[in-house]
Amino acid sequence: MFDFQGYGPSIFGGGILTLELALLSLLLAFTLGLLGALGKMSPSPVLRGISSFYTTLIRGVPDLVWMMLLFFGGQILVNTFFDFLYDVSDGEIDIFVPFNEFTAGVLTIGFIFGAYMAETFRGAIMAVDQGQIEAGKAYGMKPMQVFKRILFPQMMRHAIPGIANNWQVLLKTTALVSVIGLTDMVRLATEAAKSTGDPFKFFIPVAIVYLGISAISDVIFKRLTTVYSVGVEKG
Amino acid sequence: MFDAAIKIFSNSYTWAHYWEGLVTTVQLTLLSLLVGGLLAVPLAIMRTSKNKLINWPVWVFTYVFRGTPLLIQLYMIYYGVTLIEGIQESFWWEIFKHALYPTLIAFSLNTAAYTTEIFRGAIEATPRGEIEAAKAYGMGWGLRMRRIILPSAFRRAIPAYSNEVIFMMHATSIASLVTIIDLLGAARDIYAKYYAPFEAFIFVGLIYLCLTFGILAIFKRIEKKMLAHLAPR
Amino acid sequence: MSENAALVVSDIHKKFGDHEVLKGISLTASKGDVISLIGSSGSGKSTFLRCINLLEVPTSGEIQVHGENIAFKTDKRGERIPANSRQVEQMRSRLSMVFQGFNLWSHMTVMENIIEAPIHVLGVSKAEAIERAEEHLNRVGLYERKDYYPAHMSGGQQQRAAIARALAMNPDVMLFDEPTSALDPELVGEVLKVMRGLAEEGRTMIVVTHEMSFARDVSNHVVYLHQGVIEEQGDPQEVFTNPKSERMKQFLSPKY
Amino acid sequence: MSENAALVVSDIHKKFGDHEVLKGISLTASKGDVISLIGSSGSGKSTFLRCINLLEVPTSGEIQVHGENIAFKTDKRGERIPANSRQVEQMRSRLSMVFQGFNLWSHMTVMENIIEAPIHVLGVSKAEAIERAEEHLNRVGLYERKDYYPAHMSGGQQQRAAIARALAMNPDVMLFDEPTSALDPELVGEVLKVMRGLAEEGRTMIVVTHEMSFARDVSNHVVYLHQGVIEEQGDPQEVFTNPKSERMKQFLSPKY
Amino acid sequence: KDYDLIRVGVDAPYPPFEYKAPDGTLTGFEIELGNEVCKEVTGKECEWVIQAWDGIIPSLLARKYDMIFSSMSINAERMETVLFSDPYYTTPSAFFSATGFDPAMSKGKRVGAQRGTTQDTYITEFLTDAEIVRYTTADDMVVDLKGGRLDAMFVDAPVGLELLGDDTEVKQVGDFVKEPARIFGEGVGAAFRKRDTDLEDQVSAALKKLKENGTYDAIMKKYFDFDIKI
Ligand SMILES: Nc1ncnc2c1ncn2[C@@H]1O[C@H](COP(=O)(O)OP(=O)(O)OP(=O)(O)O)[C@@H](O)[C@H]1O
Ligand SMILES: Nc1ncnc2c1ncn2[C@@H]1O[C@H](COP(=O)(O)OP(=O)(O)OP(=O)(O)O)[C@@H](O)[C@H]1O
Ligand SMILES: NC(=[NH2+])NCCC[C@H](N)C(=O)O
Ligand SMILES: [Mg+2]
Ligand SMILES: [Mg+2]
Repeated sequence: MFDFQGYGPSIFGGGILTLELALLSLLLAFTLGLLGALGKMSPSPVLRGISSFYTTLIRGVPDLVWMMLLFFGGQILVNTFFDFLYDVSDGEIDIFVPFNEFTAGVLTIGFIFGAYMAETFRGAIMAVDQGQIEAGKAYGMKPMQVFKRILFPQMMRHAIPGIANNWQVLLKTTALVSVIGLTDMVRLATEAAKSTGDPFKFFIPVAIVYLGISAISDVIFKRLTTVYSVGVEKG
Repeated sequence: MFDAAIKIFSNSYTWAHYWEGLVTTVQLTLLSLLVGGLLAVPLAIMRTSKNKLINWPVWVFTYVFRGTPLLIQLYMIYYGVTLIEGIQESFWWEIFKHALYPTLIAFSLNTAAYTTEIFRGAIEATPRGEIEAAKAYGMGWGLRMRRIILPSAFRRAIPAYSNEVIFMMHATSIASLVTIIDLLGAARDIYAKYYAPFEAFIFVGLIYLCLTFGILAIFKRIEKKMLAHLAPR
Repeated sequence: MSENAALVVSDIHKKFGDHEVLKGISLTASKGDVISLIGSSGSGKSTFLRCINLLEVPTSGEIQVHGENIAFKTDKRGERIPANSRQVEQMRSRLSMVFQGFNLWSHMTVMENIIEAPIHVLGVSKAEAIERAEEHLNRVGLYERKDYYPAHMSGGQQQRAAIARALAMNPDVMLFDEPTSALDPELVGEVLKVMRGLAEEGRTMIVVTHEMSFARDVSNHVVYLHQGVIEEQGDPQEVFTNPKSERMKQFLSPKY
Repeated sequence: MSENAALVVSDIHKKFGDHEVLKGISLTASKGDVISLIGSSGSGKSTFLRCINLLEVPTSGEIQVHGENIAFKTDKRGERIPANSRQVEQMRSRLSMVFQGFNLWSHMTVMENIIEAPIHVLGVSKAEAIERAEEHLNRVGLYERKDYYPAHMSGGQQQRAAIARALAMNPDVMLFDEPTSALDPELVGEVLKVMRGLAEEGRTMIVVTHEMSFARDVSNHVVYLHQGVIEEQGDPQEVFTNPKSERMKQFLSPKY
Repeated sequence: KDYDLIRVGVDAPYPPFEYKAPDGTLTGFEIELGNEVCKEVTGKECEWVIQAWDGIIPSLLARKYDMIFSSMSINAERMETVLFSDPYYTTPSAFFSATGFDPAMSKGKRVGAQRGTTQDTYITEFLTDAEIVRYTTADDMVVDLKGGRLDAMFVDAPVGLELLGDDTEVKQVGDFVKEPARIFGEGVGAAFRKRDTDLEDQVSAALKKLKENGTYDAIMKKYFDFDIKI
């Protein structure tokens, strides 16, 4: 069971990469989700339009298609942008920004789950009592302060179940980056499985790692729920 | 950029290939949903059982299949079946030889796990009073399940299930990783042939988008019909 | 206990854990009886009614429907359960319950609700079930609503539909658990009117109710439950005008 | 309009869509004034109060706080909005509102609620904010509850905490929107007592209330609103004992 | 022009030309040779970028790397898009099968090739009635061939031999395939973006030098017991 024919350490490294990728994507998704939710609820029709476009478009197309599009096309886009800079600056600005698999992975996963997070956050924001926000305004807080000090902490309580859910799905989605060439643990396990001809020896441990991460996340989210439920549960 | 697009889309091979991919995607989606759905019904009923021996194995099944990436499940089944002792000599091999069947198995089991949990939630949400009324009118367990609990649970499950359908349709795109030419597989072929990522993937993305909207539209109609009893008047 | 008694319940006890809710209750309903069960909240009225058709299994005591005794046994965990679930189902099909919360099946129209049990429990043909259902719907004044879903009707209409559903079983005894207490005051009347009609037709009914006027004017027997025992019972005129027990007096006083 | 008026509101109109809720209301509050706004439900009292601190933007009319006029402009969609959000925020920090539903921030303890705005809006140091908060808590008799969350306190306690929160801004004018109407009758007294204390200290207050005794005994000016206009106003003793308008008479009659 | 680092695209595993050791490091004939080439040009080893074959040219064009060193056959079609160095080795292609497959009677047989390779082009054109299964990587194809899902695969001969290893059931069937040259070209070369002629010159020069000074032969001996030099 614990004989990985020499592949052990590199698969472990792949596990770390999986986690890094998942956490960075979560961060991006969180940010985009908040922006998306605020956009969807904004009084400006333009912002509303942009955010609805973003959420429907993302959710209508499979993750893997986005990943391939971004991975295969992303570099070209980045180049086009810097070529443009090169042209307008008469060659003054000559930069090449490599668009690697990791970036592509974080960007796609972040963008995709940002769209799902936006829905979660929108629901959570709507669940916050309007009076809480009015009280903030009535005491002279600036919109940003109202958001940071009142809306956000209260919204999080309603958002956590949704975030937890999205995180669990996101975590599993990271497996897809193996397809665009990122050496995460799935990629490494696949390579090992193919060259040794023993799929179960490598896939089962990897599956267990996923289950483990998700079990640990459950515990963490439970803790977070208590943190953000402060003042709500009966005491 | 436009020249490339014209070159790609004026070739009938492109269209034939995408069409073939579309058919495969639709086939994969429908078949796995069908099998998965059929499996999910008894599993969901077992999952709501108070008897631990019935409930627990189903819980393990759903936990494992929902807790690990579908990609790994697919690889395990796809590569794993060839290792089964003697399978290549048995008649099953004619079936498993083709990538389609292990893929279908993986997809069906996966959607069965998710659907089981959706149905379980819906079953548990059946108003207690309605079940009591059924008992009070002399309905036994089987009749109650068949006539009262399941019909009302299935309706309640429709909104959540529509998400699962879209999710599954999207998930079939990983079939392209085990040689199946579904929509994404077709896009990869076109991409490799013409070195044109944007044209190949954006086009296929649009097809997926249309499929998604199609599913949403169908479910909207289904909901209108099946959930009429919940709609406000 | 007369031979033509529709329902005989003897010495029912019911415990929830350590808490004994029913402490030996007996009751006989002959054909045509309308029995009102009254008592303050928590006295065990609902529990008693639910014991009658075995939605709760009594801890001890016997239940006899049309001369047939329900058989009990003890399961592995030492709990008393009915010995024969077929017998229970059959018995239940002869005792129709009308619930406080109506409990109409929400995914079926009124018509579907009414024909459901006759077809699938009694084995009546669909055509016949529909024909009879229409009668009952007319009876409760809901004919035009037959294709509505419960959620699209008022509480009073829902409760009348529930009564029609109960009638459709052509039951020997109808059990009502506070059929009007979930209704807005304006809607109570329409349901009570239907129930009074049933009583006049000679239906056997056991009614848990807080409507004292109904208990007094419509029923031929009133049972006052207090903390799980029958504190007083008898002819409504007598019991109401001349309650013997102190508790019953107290129970009646604030409302008059 | 006197120079030392804390608040001058002139000719406020407010429309929601086509529905004109306020039809030209003017009011001046000098330092130390306690003004009661009374009127039947829907007459526009809350709307008026919310217009004062711009939680609603009046369709027309001016608002002057300590001699400074709030500037308005018209946005792209033709709606009137404040020209300068800094000015609005500053003005709001000088008018403290106490809400009907308290609106204490539920994720903060009482203490945190009170020091929140002083620290983050007025820029007071945390130590100082806490020191002052303790004073105010003593003032409203809630010192021992300072580390409780709002959800763990009674309505009366919550409202007193809300008053302490308002006091902590050291406001020029305090606005109260039916501060007691969400409270159980037993709890109303403790809040009114605190408010009476504030009035006696010379706080400038504008109070929307249904408590006629408060309006009569505590305030020095009463304004009766009816369908968006000031139907009658003046000295409370006079207005209550000798209402001139028919409507006001009617409004007062059922309660006395 | 001076290059201080060359980023090189490669599709692995493609043993013995390029593959990963269990600890994750890249090795193989082309990796070693490529590193020597890079050292000649820049004084440093190459920076290897792994890229599946079907995206190997697009990624070169997108500047993810500046050179492909991955057994790419030099043929006319590719020359329209990329610039090739002088060829540095040549080997034929071959069919491999466990069931005695005959390319002349391929009707209904499942034949695998790596997507976008010359082998893919060949069977698409000549085995029209076979069921063609395209793979993203070569090792996937071998798994399916060994697993019995393919009746045959068509790859560069040394790769086929190497991938099958000591498997005794699967054997090469038929002769080596080198024709038509229109498809298979004349040997394998490094590929560049068309405008990078300078880099191409330097790499071709380096290859020439390595072939002459014995480095090439030393590396070749480690991996082959036959001559692939061109
Ligand atoms: N399933 C149960 N588990 C535990 N205790 C129960 C259960 N059902 C009822 N009880 C308890 O039994 C007692 C009697 O309840 P029951 O519902 O029969 O009263 P009731 O007379 O119908 O009152 P009401 O007029 O409020 O409906 C109550 O104290 C109740 O808490
Ligand atoms: N945001 C709004 N949009 C539309 N109409 C509104 C809005 N807020 C208030 N109104 C309407 O304005 C009118 C006055 O409301 P307001 O809340 O000011 O009355 P009030 O005098 O405070 O009554 P109450 O004593 O019930 O609190 C009502 O008819 C109400 O329906
Ligand atoms: N590293 C690889 N996978 N190389 C595949 C090369 C196959 C073949 N020689 C060609 O040029 O098409
Ligand atoms: Mg009851
Ligand atoms: Mg109001």
